[in-house]
Amino acid sequence: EDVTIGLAGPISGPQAYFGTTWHNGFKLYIDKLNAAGGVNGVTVKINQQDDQADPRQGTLVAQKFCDDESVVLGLVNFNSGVAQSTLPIYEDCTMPTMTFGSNPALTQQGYKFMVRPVANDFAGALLPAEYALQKLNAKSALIVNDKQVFGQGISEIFGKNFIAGGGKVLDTLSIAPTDVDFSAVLAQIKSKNPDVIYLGAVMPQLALFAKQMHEQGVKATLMVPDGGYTPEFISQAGQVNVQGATVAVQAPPLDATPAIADFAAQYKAKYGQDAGPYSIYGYAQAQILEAVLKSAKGYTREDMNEALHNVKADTAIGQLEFDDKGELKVAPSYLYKVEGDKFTLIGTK
Amino acid sequence: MLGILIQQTVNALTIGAIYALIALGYTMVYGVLRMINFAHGEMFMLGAYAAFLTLTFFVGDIGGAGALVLSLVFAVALIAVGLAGVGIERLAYKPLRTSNRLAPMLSSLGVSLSLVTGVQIMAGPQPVGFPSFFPATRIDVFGGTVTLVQIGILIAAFVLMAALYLLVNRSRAGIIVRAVSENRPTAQLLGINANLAISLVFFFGPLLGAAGGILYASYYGIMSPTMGAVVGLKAFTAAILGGIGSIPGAVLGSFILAFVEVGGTALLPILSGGILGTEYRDVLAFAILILVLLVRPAGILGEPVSEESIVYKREF
Amino acid sequence: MAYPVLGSSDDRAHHRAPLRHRAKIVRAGKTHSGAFRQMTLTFEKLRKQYGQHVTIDDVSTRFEPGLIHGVIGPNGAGKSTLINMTAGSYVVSGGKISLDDKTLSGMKKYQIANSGVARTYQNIRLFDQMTVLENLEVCFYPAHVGQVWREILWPPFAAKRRRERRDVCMELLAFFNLQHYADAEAGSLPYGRQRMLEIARALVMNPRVLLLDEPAAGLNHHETAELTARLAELKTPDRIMIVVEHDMDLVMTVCDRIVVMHHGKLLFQGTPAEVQASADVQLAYLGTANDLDDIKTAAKDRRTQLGIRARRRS
Amino acid sequence: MTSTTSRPLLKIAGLSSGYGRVGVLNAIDLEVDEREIVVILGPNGAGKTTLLNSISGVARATAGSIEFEGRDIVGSRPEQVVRMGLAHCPEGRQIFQRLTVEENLVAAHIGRGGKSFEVLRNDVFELFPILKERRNGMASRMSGGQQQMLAIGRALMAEPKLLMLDEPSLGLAPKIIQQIFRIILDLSTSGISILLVEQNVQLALECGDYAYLLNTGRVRLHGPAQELAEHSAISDHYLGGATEETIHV
Amino acid sequence: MVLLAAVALIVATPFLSNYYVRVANGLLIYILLGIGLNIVIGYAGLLDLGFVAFYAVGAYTYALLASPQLGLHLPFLLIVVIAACVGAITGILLGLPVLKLRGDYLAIVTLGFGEIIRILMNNLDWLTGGPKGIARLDKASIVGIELARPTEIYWLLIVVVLAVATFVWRMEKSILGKAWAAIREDQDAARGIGINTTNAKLAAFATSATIGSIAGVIFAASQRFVSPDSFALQESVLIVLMIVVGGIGNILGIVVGAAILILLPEVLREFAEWRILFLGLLMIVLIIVRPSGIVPRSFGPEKLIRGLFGK
Ligand SMILES: Nc1ncnc2c1ncn2[C@@H]1O[C@H](COP(=O)(O)OP(=O)(O)OP(=O)(O)O)[C@@H](O)[C@H]1O
Ligand SMILES: Nc1ncnc2c1ncn2[C@@H]1O[C@H](COP(=O)(O)OP(=O)(O)OP(=O)(O)O)[C@@H](O)[C@H]1O
Ligand SMILES: CC(C)C[C@H](N)C(=O)O
Ligand SMILES: [Mg+2]
Ligand SMILES: [Mg+2]
Repeated sequence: EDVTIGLAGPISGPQAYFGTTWHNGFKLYIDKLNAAGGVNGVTVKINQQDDQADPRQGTLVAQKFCDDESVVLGLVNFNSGVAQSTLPIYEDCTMPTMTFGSNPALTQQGYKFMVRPVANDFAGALLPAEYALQKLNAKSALIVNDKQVFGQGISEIFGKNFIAGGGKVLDTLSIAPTDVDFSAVLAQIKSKNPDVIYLGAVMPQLALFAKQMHEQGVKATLMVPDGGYTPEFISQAGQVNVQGATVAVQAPPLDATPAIADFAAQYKAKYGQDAGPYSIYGYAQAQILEAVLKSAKGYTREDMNEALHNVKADTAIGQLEFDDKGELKVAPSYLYKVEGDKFTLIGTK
Repeated sequence: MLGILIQQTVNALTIGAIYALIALGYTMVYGVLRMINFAHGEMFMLGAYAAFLTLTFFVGDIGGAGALVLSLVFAVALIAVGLAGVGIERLAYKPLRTSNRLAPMLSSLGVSLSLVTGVQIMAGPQPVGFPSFFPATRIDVFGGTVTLVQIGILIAAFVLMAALYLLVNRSRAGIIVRAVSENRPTAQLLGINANLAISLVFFFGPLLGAAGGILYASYYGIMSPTMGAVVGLKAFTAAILGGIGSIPGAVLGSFILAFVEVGGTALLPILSGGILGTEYRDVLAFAILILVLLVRPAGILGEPVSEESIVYKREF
Repeated sequence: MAYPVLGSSDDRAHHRAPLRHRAKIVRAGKTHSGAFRQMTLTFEKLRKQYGQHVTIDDVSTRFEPGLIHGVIGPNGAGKSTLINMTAGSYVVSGGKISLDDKTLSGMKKYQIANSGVARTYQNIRLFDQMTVLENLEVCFYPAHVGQVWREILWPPFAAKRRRERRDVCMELLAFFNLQHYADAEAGSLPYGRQRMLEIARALVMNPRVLLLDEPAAGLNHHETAELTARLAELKTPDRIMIVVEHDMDLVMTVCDRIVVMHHGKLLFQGTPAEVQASADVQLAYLGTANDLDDIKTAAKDRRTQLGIRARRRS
Repeated sequence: MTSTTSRPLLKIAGLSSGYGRVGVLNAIDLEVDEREIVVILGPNGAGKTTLLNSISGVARATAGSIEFEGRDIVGSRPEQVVRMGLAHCPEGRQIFQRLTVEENLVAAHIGRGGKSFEVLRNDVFELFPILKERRNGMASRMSGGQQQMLAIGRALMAEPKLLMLDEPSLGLAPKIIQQIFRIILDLSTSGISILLVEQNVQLALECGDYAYLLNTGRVRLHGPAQELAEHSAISDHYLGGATEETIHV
Repeated sequence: MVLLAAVALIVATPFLSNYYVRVANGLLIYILLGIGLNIVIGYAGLLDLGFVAFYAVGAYTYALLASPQLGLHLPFLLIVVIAACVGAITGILLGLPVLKLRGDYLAIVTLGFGEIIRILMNNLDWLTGGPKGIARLDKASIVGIELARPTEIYWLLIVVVLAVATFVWRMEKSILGKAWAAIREDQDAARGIGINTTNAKLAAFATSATIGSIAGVIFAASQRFVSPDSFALQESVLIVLMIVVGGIGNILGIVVGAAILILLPEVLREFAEWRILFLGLLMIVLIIVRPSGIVPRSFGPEKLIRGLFGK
């Protein structure tokens, strides 16, 4: 007997790296699982589809999974924007999903068939604000965002938290998601002289901004969200240009615990390259699936959903369980600082 | 204040110079074939990738390469992209010379799509860091910061543009290219090898684009398979703004666009009293484009088309 | 008088009845206002310049209805420019063009056309990829566009409209001996037929001013003769016809009055006989009998000098 | 000197040609001797332009041969034909409007006969002083007659042995037409052979040595120009009385 | 035969799985967009690269008038009418400034217009929700019949596409269509025969914008979520491509073009990036083999009908 899991994420296009490495983490554990004979004799099949980070493609994929009786659970949509369009479809066909989009709004629309196994952006933007106020003694912040769902959302939350903690937001500037030249914006920022800059955007803009910021002599501390948790952030910006920049991310360091270090080694052995920033989550999601299969009454979508909402899974990143909205009860979040060519953990929550 | 002004001027000049290198390619191709070459942005991208490839292939360690080796590497990359341009013209545009005007344009879209995905498949879709060849020296000028890279870009761009201007307007080859662009059958009757002239254009256009790509990649320290799309569109806008087909027009349009972008970022929030943020920069740029074209429908330096003197028949 | 039909010779009588029918249709549309009154086209101190370069310099003249006016003059004298200004293709730099009390200069090109001014072009400008018939049908646009919604939404009305247009156009095509080409693409016609079609297109809306820019250019003798005959037939008492032409045989045969342009100025105007007799015109444009003799002499001289006697080929 | 013994400069035999799949010319025989002015007459669409186009390689020959100075040039591309010394001055002038007068000449200089550009240009300027006067002006600003002179001058930049002129009098004022014919005579005197397509029958036959009458893609009539001028068939042909058989005069 | 097969396909589709119905819906929306844009490009000969703006206008009109965003919940049909009017007005607003421009200048200005609209949608957060877009749109319904499931939307689209295609086809055959053809062939000569080219072009822009806007309404009603991502420049380019690959100026051609460019990537879904490469190369080959489209302009619906019924 077997069950099929639908995987949807960006497999081609500019975000393909994130999508593939995330899915690879999942496959890594599933392969081990199947090799060991599955869970209670049930093996897991994978149906991987490309959503190109495009909502329209995402809905077609969603429909495809819905139509396919054998798919009982979805591991879907890296991007909040895509999840926004696909969740209603999954809801309609009672397909339980583990959604990766981190925008807080996703869990607030009353969906019964979704859980989010990662911290949402509330968590992702709280830690840096506290760190800036308490550890850096920052009085003023300047926010730059790329006017995308993720970038704008998370930077707004940072702003709120920063003000709530007694700081002052000097200005919010927007850039286009395709921009590579920030010199004009930086000249602007320089004249305002903020203590920290929060940049709500994704790679490669994070690296480009860091580089140009340093080159133009802007002294503020740069704080970026999870997209920056990748070695490229340091290599593309140039090591000297990113020293001291902070990155907030839901993922623990790859050497944080023996379990994670073990995962990292396995990943490298299997795929011949280092794990991506979200691979560990794919891995953990597979472990959640394992727990679900163990506790499920049957393998229908409804049964799986029930099990998913009540699961208590021991994973490489700790024990995970969901509240009634589908949000993680305890969502770990980590803050790193760039030191040399490494990310050093400086805080966690 | 003076510092910011100088800083922003330098920023605009740098961006403008890169746009100009690409816009020139659009304009040259348009001038000869009356065709918008949508794949031109990809020549820009190929330039960066070709340079990176030759560099890692021949030199291996990027850090230790001397100036001579570097120039050699660039020459190889530029020529390679130039030849690719010629090849693409032969394969994808030449068969369409006698068909409607939309056809080659859309064929170029196909080329663009293929090149981007081709590079994505071979080199990976994610952006790749690109080594900077200019020492990261900074010079302070009245409070503004100018990097050596910026100066390098400006010099390189102006030298290339001046060379192109002389080539087109002063040399026999240039006159021949212009003759072919105006009336290909007659040019052939007069003993001009039109294919050669067109190949020339498709060699130098992509070559300039590739030069822009290399400068761009080393300035920003990054390259990606999709880098040509945005910059290409900007440069194309600049070429239209200046009057497509006109070489000085392409340069002028590029600098105007760059100053509008930089100025828009710096001034929009101030001028609108905070209502319009920097996110409206592109709206401003397009609005200015539209306004200019309303006053001069053929662009700033484009030749106005008088109704009866040139028979302007169907476009496609 | 009855609505003037194309031509008056009796052997063309078979054209007549349907053309009356056409008149009704044209009147029913909104192209022309009121009755067919005779009107005069007037140029007053007309000027055209490009920058500093003056191409039409202070031209004043009148074109009377019922006559064919020839405009001749050396290349670059400004003949086409006159036509282009009258039809609204060029903006007038100074002076005024008026059709009776209506000032044409300053009006938009399509408004001028709808005031009853039709033209042909020195370089033929047909709608190449449309059929011959469509080239004519589309001229009904100004008259029929008002009811286009009805035409789109109510098929029987559309059919009626299409019939109306077709009848008139086929009539005109027959007049120019083009009826066999009705469904051919205009661009595929032989050159001479294209010229005729362009004139036919100018006639669909029954214009009161007909401007022809070198209608005989590129035509052979046979076609020129055909054209000459047609032009004469197109003459009606209330129509102003202006023909720019280099073919002197045609001009001298068909025109009632001739205007000679030179360097953008009016050099001379008068009847064909007066023009031919004018020494100024001969000097500037026609060339004298001596000139012709000179060439003949030169040709002879060359033959004797080179000693060429052409070899007969089998 | 009679040229009966001399080999013809251009010899066309049994030429059929057309555009794409459209056949236009049918079994054409035609010869041009050295220093001759050969005239081609014929109504519109007869195939005169196509004949010149076939010689210069624009239209594709489907049968027959074209020999220039004894070399078969069928299949050569236009730019190669010019380099052999066969210049084609196309119908409708076709000057480069957006180039200056002098640039038009530069574009046409292919350096065939070894004369430098300056020498050739000065020769052209001598023939057409108006071109010298307007050398730096835009070609589009010139009047029709001046443009025709430029077109001929441009063809001369290739130092041709044979110059093909396609309706040089088209759209020109009578007086200018006479000037153009004088120039043709002068060119011939200076040693260039000429193949002239004309609608202006009288003048053409007056100046030409030998003439061919084309209709619907075939040679219908040929003979020495002076004899042809008196032939009644000429006027018959021009008025459309098509004779099916080829007539020798 | 062909007709029977087509009808069979149309009737059979809703009985296939929902995935196919969704794919068909996507296809039909693109056909609708293609028919709309073709008026400007194929009939009037004006290269418009900003067509997606009208699509966005329609979609956002629905999103604003039938969602919690502004608390409005107007009936579907009323919104269609409103969107059609808004679309027409936007079309004229775009048309007015660009009428003087030709060819490539027109292309870049319309492109700029499309971008301006998209940037506005992305930044007027208070109205449009910014990049987050507007979610939880009402289910559409006409006289009590709900139109929300893929099959229901499918039938709605079939009806709309047939109606619009017939309308546009009759328009092309009318005197206005002839005038558009004349403008396409030679705009100055068209003026010379008395065509007010400004009005005729505005009519083209307005009709095309109206159709684009209606397509937007249906799109919004079927996705029940709108965001600026769906209205990127690439969409405009894709529609132009559909038209050219299929056959410029021909409604049948648009169907073929849409089928190739929308269905093929779907069929080749397994091949990830390779399918895009394949599509790019296929585009080049198709255009070289048939530069004016797979279906020639002359093979219009009337030929098809005549062919089918043997006359
Ligand atoms: N767009 C323009 N810019 C500058 N000069 C122009 C322009 N159009 C025409 N001209 C000039 O105006 C003059 C008159 O030209 P026009 O075409 O009216 O001559 P024409 O009498 O019709 O000659 P032809 O018999 O050769 O047709 C010419 O000297 C020409 O060079
Ligand atoms: N490019 C072309 N493609 C196809 N057919 C052509 C082409 N050019 C000319 N023809 C056809 O070839 C035939 C002969 O044309 P050609 O131009 O040689 O005649 P011509 O004698 O020069 O006439 P004219 O006096 O009008 O210049 C005509 O029927 C014409 O339609
Ligand atoms: C970091 C990202 C690229 C995506 C993010 N997880 C989202 O919700 O869209
Ligand atoms: Mg003229
Ligand atoms: Mg000819």
